Amino acid sequence: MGKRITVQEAVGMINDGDMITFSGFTIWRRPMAVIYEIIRQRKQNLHLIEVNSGTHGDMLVGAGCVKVWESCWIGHELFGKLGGNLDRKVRNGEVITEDYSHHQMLLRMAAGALGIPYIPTWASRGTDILNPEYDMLSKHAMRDGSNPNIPRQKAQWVEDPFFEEGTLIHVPAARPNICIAHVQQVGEDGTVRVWGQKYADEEAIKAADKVIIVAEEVVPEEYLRREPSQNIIPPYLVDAIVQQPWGAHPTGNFGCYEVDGPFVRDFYNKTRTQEGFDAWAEEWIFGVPDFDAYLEKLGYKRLQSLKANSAYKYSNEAKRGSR
Amino acid sequence: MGKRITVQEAVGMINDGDMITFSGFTIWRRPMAVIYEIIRQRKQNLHLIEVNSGTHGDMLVGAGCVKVWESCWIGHELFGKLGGNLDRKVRNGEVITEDYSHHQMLLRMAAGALGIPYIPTWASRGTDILNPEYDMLSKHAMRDGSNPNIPRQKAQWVEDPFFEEGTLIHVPAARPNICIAHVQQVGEDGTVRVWGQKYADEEAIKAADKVIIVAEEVVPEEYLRREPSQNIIPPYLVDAIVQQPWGAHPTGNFGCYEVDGPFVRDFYNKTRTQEGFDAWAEEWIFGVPDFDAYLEKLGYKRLQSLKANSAYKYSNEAKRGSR
Amino acid sequence: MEKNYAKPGEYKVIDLLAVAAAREVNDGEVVFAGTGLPMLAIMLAQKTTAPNSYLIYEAGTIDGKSLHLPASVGDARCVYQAAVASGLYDVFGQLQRGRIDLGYLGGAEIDMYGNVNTTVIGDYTKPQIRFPGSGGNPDINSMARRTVFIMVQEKRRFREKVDYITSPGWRVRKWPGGQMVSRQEAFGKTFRGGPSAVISNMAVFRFDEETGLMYLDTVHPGYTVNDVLNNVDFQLDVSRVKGETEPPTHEELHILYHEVDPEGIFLP
Amino acid sequence: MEKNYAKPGEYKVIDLLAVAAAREVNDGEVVFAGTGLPMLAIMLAQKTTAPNSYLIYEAGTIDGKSLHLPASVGDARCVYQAAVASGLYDVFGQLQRGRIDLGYLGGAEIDMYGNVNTTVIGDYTKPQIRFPGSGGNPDINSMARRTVFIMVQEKRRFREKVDYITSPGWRVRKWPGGQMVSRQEAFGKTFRGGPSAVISNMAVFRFDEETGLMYLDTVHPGYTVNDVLNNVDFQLDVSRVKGETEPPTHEELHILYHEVDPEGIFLP
Repeated sequence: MGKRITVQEAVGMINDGDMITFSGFTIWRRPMAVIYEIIRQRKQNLHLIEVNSGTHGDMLVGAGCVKVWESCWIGHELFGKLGGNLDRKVRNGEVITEDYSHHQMLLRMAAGALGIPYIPTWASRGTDILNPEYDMLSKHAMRDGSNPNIPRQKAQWVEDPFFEEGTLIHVPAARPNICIAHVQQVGEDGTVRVWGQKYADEEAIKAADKVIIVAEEVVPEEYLRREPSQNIIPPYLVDAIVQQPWGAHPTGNFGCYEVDGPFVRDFYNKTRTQEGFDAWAEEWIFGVPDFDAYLEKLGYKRLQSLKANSAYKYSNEAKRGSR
Repeated sequence: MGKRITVQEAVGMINDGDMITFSGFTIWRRPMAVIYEIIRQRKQNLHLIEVNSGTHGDMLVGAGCVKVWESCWIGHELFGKLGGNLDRKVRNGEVITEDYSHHQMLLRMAAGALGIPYIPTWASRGTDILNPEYDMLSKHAMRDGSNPNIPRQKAQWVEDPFFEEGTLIHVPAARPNICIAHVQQVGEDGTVRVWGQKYADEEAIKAADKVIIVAEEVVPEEYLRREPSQNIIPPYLVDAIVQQPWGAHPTGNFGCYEVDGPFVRDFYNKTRTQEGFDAWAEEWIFGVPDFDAYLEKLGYKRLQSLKANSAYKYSNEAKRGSR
Repeated sequence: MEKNYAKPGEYKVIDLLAVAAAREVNDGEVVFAGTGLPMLAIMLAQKTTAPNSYLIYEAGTIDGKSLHLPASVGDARCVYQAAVASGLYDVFGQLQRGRIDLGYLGGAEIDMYGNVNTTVIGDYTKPQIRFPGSGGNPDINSMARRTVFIMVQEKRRFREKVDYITSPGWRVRKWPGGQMVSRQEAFGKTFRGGPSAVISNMAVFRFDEETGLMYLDTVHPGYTVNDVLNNVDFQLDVSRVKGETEPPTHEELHILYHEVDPEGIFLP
Repeated sequence: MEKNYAKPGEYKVIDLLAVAAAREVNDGEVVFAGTGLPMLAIMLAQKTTAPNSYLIYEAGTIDGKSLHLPASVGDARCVYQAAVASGLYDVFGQLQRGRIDLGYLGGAEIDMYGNVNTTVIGDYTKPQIRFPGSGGNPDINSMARRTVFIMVQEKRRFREKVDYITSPGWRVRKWPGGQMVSRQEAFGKTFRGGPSAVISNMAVFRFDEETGLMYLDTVHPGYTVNDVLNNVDFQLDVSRVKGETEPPTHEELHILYHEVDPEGIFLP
C-alpha cells in the first residue's frame, strides 16, 4: 500500500505555480476534499488548465490560489449562473483568463495524453476565441518559453494539404504538472475505475505528469481486475492514492451521491463579494481542521439525504425542484 | 428491426472499388462470414485500409478482390509467418501496397473518426516507411484527388511551433467507405457491445461512412442499456445488422471461441501457390452456398472444441501447443 | 387529430419556448442539448413528433432515457438506459465528424447575424461582467448541421454587434486576419449549416440565406411586431412575418408538466 | 542464494534466449511485448527478478496476469486479471506519451546500427519476399526508452545494410531529405533512447554510445567469437567481449517449462 497517503500529504505534492487539472464536469465529481486543503495550505499562483471548470475552480480563484484560469466555462449550473469569484477577479485584473472552446480544451488535453505537441481541429472557427488580441498569456509575456509547459502560441491556422478541405486550427497540447481526480473506486496499486460518464478524466489523467487519485473507496486490485474493460487507468500512471468518502461534496458523484444544490447555491450567493467569500471560507474551510470535520459539520442527515439509490445511481428522494 | 439483413445483403452494400476496413486484430474477431461472401460475390478492386491485417485480408487478396493493401502488418501469427497471397501478388505486381506503422495507421483511423484531415505523430521517424520513393499510391498516380478518400500526400514533416520539440509527422486521416465489424453483441437498433480487448474497432467504425455490424447475437436494446458504459457505438452510426453465430471463424472471438489454429495453418500452407489457394477457396468458399453451410461442413465436434469456457473467456480444453 | 391549443394565460412563456423549440427537431435526427430549456424541448419532441430522435449530452451520454429530468448534462440521471455512456472525446468527436443534425443553445447576447456572446460584457481584456464562457456553444454551433438558440428578448441582448463573438453566426471573423465574411466563406468546404432559428420569449426569428441577416418569422400570441421591435437594438426585417407562433397544445403542456419536468426543475 | 546453472545440453537455445531477454528488464518497468519469445521473457522476469514490472500487449491489455500463455497479443488469454483491457489507442498513446520503459522486438534482418527490416527482401517496389510488415516494431522502437531485439544469427540476417529500414536503429534516415544521421540528431529533443541489446541464438550484442555501432557483448555457452563472426555480414567489434552469456538456471528452466509455457506453445 505504498501509494496510500492523506489529503494533507496529497496537497503537499502540489507546488506553488503548478499547472493543474482535475476530474469531473462542472458540478460533478470534483476532488473537493483536495480543493479545500489546497486553500487551507494557501497554495499560490496555480495555473488551472481545465476542459471545463465549476464550483471547485471558482473556489480556488476566490481564495487567491490562482494566477491563470485557462478553460472554456465556469459556473454552478442551476445553482449559480457564473463564477462569482472569477467574475470579480477578472474585472479587477487579479486573474488572467485564457479562453478556448470546450472541444478545443478537450483536444488539447487529448493531445497532451497522446504525447503530441498539438492537434488539428475545425472547432469554433469564426469566433473571438481565436482573436490574437485576446491571447492573454501572450499579453502577459507568458509565452516566452520560460515555463516549458506553456505553449509559445495560442493557436495556429494551417491549410489541409491532404484532402484540401481548407484552413483549420492547430491547438497546443495541455501539459499539466499534476492532475487530481476524484473517482468511485481505485485498486490498492492504483487501477482506476470510474462509473457512469467519464467526462474528460482519462485525458486529464494521462496528460498530467503527476497523478493523485482520490476515491470513495480503495478496493482490492483483484476485484477491479475481474472486469478490466471497465477500468481506465493502470497503476503505473498513478503516483498517490487517497481514500476519502464523500470527497467530492458538494459536487455530485454518479452512483454515490447527489450534487448538494443548496450548498452550492449558498456558496455562489456568497461569492458576489470578496467579503462574502472570505466569510464562507472561514466557516467551511479554515474553520474546520480537515475534510472529515467538514463532513461532521454537514451532519449525517444532510449527507444521507444526498445518498444515491443503488438502482437509479442517484437519489430519487432528494427534493430538487419547485414542486 | 429495420436494420436486420443477411450476410448476402450486407455484401450487396459493398461497391467494387470501395475503401474498406474491418474489426479485429490479426487473427481475432475478423468478420469472416462477410469476407467469404465478398469472395463469393467476386467483389473487385477493393482498397483495404486497415490498422492491421491478417487471415481475412490475405484471403481477399488471394481471391483477387484487392487492388490496394494499405496497412502495417499481414500474417497469421503462430499459424503462418506471412501473408502468402500478398507476398505472391506483390512480387507479381498484382497488388499495390502502402505501408505505414501500426501507430500511424491507428492514428490515421482515429483522425478519420474525429473528423479531422490529419494528425501529428512522433511515431516511426527515421524509417523507410516515410521514404518518398516508397509512396506507392503516388507512384500509381492515385493521389491526384480523383478518389476524394485518398489523400494527396502520404505524409508531411512539420516543425512544432508550440513547444519547439522538433520535426514531427502529419499522417492523413483514414476515410473508409465502409467498415464491417464482427462483435459479440448488438442491440436491435444497433447499439454495439464488444467484450475484452476492443483493438481499434471504435476508431474503424467511426471513421467509416457506412457501417455493418455482424454479431454473434442480436439482443434487446434494453439489455445492453443497463450498462451503457460497456457499449461503444450508438444505433445511429450503424447502417445494418447481421446476426451470424460463429461468424468470425476461423479467427477467434473473446468469450465465444478460440482461433481455429489448424484451419488457419492449413489455409496458410495452401496460399504458397495460387493453385493452392484456388483449390482451398473452391472447397471452403465456392463449394458451399453460405456461411451456415460452411459451419455444417466444419461440423459440431470441431466447433464445440473451440467454444470458450464462460469463466476463462477462452477454451481451456483446446490442444494448443506441442505438449 | 385536431390540435387543442391553449390560450394565452393558460400557459407560461417558458412553456411556449419549450414547445416552439421542440418543433424544430425532425424525427430521426441526432440532437445535442444543453442544460435547461433544451432538455425540455428535446424530451418533449421525443414524446410527441420526434420519437426516433437521438439525444446527446456533451458530458458523454448518448440516447439516454432519463426517468428523472437531469438538472445538468453531467448529471447521473443522464445515464439511465443510454446507448453509450462515455465522455467528451466520444461525443465531440462525433460532432466534428459531422454526425450531429441539430444543437440547442443559449446565449447572453446575439447580434443581427446570429453571432452569440456568452463570455464577457465589455472589452474582453477588461470586462464589465465575466460570464461562464463558451462551453460547447461554438463547437456545436460550428459543426452541427443547424442550431437553434433560445434567448431572452431584451434590447441589450439583441444587439447590432456583440462585445465578443463566442459562437459563430452567419457573418463571422475569418482567421487569420479577422475580417468579417460570410460563414460560408469562412468555413469553405467544411461549411455544414448554421443557426436556423432564434426563439425568444416574444418571437421566433430566422436568417436570410443570402445576407445572413436575422428576420422576424412569427410572433408569440399576446405580443405584437412592435413589442419585438422595441426589444431589438438593430434594424430588424419584419417584412416576412408569417403570423403568430403556434401556441402550445394542452397535450404538450400536460407532457411537459407531468412527464418531462414533474419535479419543477426548470418549469415553475 | 547461489545460482544453480544448467550446462550446455541441459537447455535449448530458445531457453537461453528467453532467459537472457528476461534479464534485460528491471523491476518496476513498463514493458511492451509482442508474440512469442518476448512473452516468455517478460513472464519469466515477472516470476523472478522483476515481479513489479508491468506488461503491455499492443492489442490493448495492460498488466494482465494470464493463467494460460497467450498465443498472440490479441488473444483472449491476455485479458485475465488485467488492470485495463482497452485498445490500441490507449496503449500506443501511452507509448508516445513516454510511459514505456522497454520494448521487446524481433526482425528478419538487422544492420550494424541496429536498423531492423521486417518488410521486404529486395527492392520495396519489386520485392523478392514480402514479409508481414512493420506492425508496432518501429513505433515501440522509436518511442520506448529502450528496446531489446531477439534475432536468429545468420549472415543474411546480420547485414551491413538492410534492404528496408522498418524500425530505426542508431543511425537512421532523417526526413525530409533522407540523409543518414545519428538517431540523436534525427530525433532531436524527443530522443528517448534506442536499441540497447540484440540477443541472438549465439550471442548478445550492444551498441557503442558514440558511434551507434553494434559490438559483441557476450557469447552464449557452446559458441565462440569466431562462430559469431562467421554469421555476421559486417565488420563487428569483438574487442569488448565480456565473456560468456550467463546460462539459464535450473530454476528459470523449471519456471519456463512448468509455469510460463507448460503447453508448449512456443517452447518445444
